[in-house]
Amino acid sequence: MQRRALMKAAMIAMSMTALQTTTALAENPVLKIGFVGVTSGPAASWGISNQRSMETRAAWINETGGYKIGDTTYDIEIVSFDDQKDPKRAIAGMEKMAQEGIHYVVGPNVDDGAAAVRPVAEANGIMYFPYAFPKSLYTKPASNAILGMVANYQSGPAIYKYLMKEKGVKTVAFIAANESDPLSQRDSGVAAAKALGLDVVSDNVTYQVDTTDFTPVLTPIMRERPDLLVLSGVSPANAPQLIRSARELGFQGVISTETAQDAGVLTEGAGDLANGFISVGGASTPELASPMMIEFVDRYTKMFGEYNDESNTKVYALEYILETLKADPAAITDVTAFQTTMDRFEAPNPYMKGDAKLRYVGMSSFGQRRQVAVPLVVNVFQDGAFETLFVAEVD
Amino acid sequence: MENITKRQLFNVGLFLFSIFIAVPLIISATGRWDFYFTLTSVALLAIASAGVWLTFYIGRINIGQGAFALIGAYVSAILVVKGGISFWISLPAAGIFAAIVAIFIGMLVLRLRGVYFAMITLVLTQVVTLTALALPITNGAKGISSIPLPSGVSLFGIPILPDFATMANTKLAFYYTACILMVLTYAALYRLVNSRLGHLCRSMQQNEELASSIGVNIAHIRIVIFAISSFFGGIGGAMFGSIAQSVYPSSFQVADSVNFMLNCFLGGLGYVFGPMLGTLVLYFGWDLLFELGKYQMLVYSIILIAVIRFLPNGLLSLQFGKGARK
Amino acid sequence: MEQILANGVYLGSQYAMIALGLTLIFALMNVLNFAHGQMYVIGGFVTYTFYGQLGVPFVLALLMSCISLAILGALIEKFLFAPVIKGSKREESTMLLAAGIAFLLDALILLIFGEKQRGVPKIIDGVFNWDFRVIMPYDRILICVLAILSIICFICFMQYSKTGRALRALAQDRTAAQLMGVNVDRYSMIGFALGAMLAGLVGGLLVTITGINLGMGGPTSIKAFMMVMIGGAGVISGAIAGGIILGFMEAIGLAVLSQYGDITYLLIFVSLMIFLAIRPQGLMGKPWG
Amino acid sequence: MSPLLQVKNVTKRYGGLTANNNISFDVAENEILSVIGPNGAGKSTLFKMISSFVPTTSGEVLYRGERISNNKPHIVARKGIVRTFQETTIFKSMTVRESVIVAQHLRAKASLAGYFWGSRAAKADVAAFGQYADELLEFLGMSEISSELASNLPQGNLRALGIAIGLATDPKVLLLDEPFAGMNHDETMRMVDLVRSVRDERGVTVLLVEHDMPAVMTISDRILVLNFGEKIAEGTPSEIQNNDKVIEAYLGSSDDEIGM
Repeated sequence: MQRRALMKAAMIAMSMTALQTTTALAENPVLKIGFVGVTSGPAASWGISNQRSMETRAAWINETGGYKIGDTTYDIEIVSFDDQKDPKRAIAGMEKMAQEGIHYVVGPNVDDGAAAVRPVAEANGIMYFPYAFPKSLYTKPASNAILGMVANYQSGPAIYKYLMKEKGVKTVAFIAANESDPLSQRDSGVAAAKALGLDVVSDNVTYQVDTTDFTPVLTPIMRERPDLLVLSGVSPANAPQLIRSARELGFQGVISTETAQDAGVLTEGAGDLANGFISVGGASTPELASPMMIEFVDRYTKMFGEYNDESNTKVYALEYILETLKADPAAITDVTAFQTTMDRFEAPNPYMKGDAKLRYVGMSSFGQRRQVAVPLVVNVFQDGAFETLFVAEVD
Repeated sequence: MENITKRQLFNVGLFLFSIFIAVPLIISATGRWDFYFTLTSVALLAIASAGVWLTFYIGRINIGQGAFALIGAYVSAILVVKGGISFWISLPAAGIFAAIVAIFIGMLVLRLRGVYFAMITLVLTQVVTLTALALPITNGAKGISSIPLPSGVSLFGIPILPDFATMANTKLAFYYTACILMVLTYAALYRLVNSRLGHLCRSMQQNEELASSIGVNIAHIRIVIFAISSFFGGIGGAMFGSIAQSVYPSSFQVADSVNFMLNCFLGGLGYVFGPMLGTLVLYFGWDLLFELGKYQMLVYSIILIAVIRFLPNGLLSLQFGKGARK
Repeated sequence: MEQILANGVYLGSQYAMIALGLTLIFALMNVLNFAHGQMYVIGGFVTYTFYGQLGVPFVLALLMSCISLAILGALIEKFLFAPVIKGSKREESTMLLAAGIAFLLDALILLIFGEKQRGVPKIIDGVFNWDFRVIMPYDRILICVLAILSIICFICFMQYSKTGRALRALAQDRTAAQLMGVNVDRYSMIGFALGAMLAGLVGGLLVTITGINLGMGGPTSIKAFMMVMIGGAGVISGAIAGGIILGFMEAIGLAVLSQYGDITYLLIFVSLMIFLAIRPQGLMGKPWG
Repeated sequence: MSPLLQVKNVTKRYGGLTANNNISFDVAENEILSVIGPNGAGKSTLFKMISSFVPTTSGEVLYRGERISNNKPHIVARKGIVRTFQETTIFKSMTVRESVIVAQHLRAKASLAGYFWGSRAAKADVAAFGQYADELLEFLGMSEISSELASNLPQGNLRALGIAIGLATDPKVLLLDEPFAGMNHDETMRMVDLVRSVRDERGVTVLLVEHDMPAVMTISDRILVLNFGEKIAEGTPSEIQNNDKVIEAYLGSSDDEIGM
């Protein structure tokens, strides 16, 4: 009887698998774009916002008749793999993408995953767009990774410079989670701040990712009374709590981070205390958002019930892939064609008002064009929403 | 215990045939090349899980194998990248280093039992991760990346092992390497369990007091077993580092330690080959459920719960029936 | 110094509550409940949904957390743990089940409550500031007091109620309790439900301060294990002591060791390991085979 | 001739509690010596100190003039002093024969590595172990149950298994912890014969802790009586039976039959 029950469970699982694979039949040929990232567990929100923006965009394209590359109109299918933030799984995910014949993958979301998939991606001719900052991923001899956002060592200096000029910030303190990504970001942030002549009063306070109370963590920093507190690589879950604790401890200065945040999360977690919090965002603030961006947010909200502001920075990777393919249809199966196209590619940025361009940058940081040019939009949180503080360009 | 029956011999032959010949054939026939990596992972994780199983065999719940896998991965990476040593030398070195660390830690913690031991090994995983983050030699948070592929080995001018970097298909090479290591590990494990050391382990697992009353130096055997267990962990970790060509403090973490333990439970603590099957089902199962998208985790966990609910003594208890075998 | 003390009391009280539920379940059934942290998270989300989203009064929302977790715990015990414990040759096998349940709850949390960090409006505004020597927001003080009250209630319940006494008898010696006429199956279920309820209660309380997200489950479990180990597994006083000690260790450790920067936590963990190696059964526990 | 085992001024305290106070006695080779006493007299603790399962607070135990107390149990076992257990301390999921084979650990000639590689010495050992196990089980009259799982054995057989495990180590001195507890008269008499034959045919010196007075009187060459951690008498069974102190001690606590 037990065996039968087990069999039954297995059967159900298998039939569910079968059901899932019968995706919508479309007349257009399908172009598959991959996503390898974390969509379960503690860091799920990073990957999920990523995956959902891709799915939203794909559904939108398919609904409006597909995407024309060369002479063919394609339906876009997003193939997602949950790597559970484990580099070993990320490799498996990249292998799976190769298996599916996919050449363009968004992700992984973290440093170790991005480094681990490199051999697979390069061996199988896959261009991938990690949200990880180590320069070794993008500088030669690495060839297939394209940084999908603005790195903190690019946005950090811009923010510090602005704050030095506008707010007279002179001293700065850094705090980071005791994990690879935030620590690396802190180190490069510290270097940038020092280069700008800021006085770094504290740079070695760290917290465990599972911290629930940040008061003891922040207390030693507060004694230094810095003008600026930088939350290096802070996860959206921790940011409101850090802000709240710092403010409750009587911190008066500016708090900033170089990662993307969600306004809703900040409102719920810190409320008014988060006013004045500076973070890097995409182009969804009313001052910048194009009609297309607004529609994107709309569709996303309809599809998943709630928008996530982290997606503002994550809307771009898929657009870049498609636009570049459009510019050179041969690149659909040939990544070397893609790589050569990257050097001269340019298209209008549909998500932003004005004449911003989509193009590949990174010459000054990586010595080759291995970064998407997204506008460096620095936002400030005010009463439940983000306002644009300033916009800068990355080269 | 000395006489291997014909049936066993046949089973072993069948097993070797399937992993070395049938699997590659099936993969090339179906074109599912991505399974190579998954199966390679299974083989390597099964090696580490074998170590955990061995500590279970002396009655200790070990949630610290991730620590030793990470140590192994770092030792190998550091030797290869900073020392310029061949990977094939760094591999056993990684295992031995992990074993030495295990001896020191074991002397301190092995008298703990039950959940206390489980807990302290869990903390150990965190300690090693944090140490890797803090030490300069491990490159801290930045990890070690761009590790070269295993180089060729030749003895007296005769090539024994090919240079992986020049290979067109490293997947297959890694698959074979991992499988060979796994077969060696389990052969050793089987021998060990069925030799006197294994019998002594069993006696300790069942009653440490009685074991010491018949003259078994339990403290000594515990350390030996823990060292062997960690050796396996180190080997598995080092090999993984070489495939990923990078090692980060997060390459093996608490979740991995827990998974190693779960592999053993799932396969069945009473069976030498339990951890291998457990690893295959747990790791491969996740991959197979990939199509389910956001329900992947849900279905995966439900199946896991169903298995343990109906087969509480592990998957292999199905084959042997209740109470059969040791 | 006063600040460290205050932080320690606050952290210790909430930790102790988390550890209590875990240790109760452990004492009763020798199950190391890996899913404890997930239960805590569910408790937080339930309170969030009722208080934060639907506008139900906080106390009622808290009650909903308790009830839903108690029911969940009872079901899990009855249909999963009890049969597995009966059928399994080695009682550690329940660890696999517990881990499976942790995965399942994680998946359910993600599907039902989403991936985002959630928080609720502050229940009381304002910060208590004693001349910058002790700074403590009022809501924290309230939660701390509530946590301490709950712990006292729980202890009284275990000491004086009939159920509590039966549970303690069960924890001490299963067979003896059975001989004394305690309905072992029933009380195991009640005990598990109670343990889960405690997790839900803390989740509900803390959502007002730290918010909640699905990632908090696993780490919370691990932290709870540590507290239980420090105090001694399966002993209620031990769990409370362990919680308070870990709370103070973090508060003091972070203050004293902050100059060592990145290795603060390394030092905390290493000292924990050394402590356990020297005192294997924790502060108050009995060695467990 | 010096005695085989000498217990010299041994004291054990647990916190403020004195379990054994300044106890001394000798055991001669090939003797059966019983330690008796009412519940809580400290008999078990004495046994644990002799077998080094617990350290002494003061005093020492000598074996052939060599100190064996405050040592590791396995080292004491190696010297030939082996204890059995009061409770049902057995290898639950091994068969009787397997248990006896494992217990021959000390007789092994090959190294552990030798067993792993299957060296000649190891193979010889394995054969010898099996042979000796069969022999021993035959001797103990346990041949029919040799392939039973230990956890399935009835209580009487469990004690015999305990003795078999102890004997398998080739001991010089066997410490039996309440070998007759919970047995009926017939079983007890069979066990008495068995213990005797162990001494007579295998030259093993036997030290036992027991409650069962008639059995002790039949089996022992000499008896040692403890009360409240103190030695109150020592002598032949007939001497003990007529000792006033002993009678008083037992009358004072006549109601307890089972216990430490």
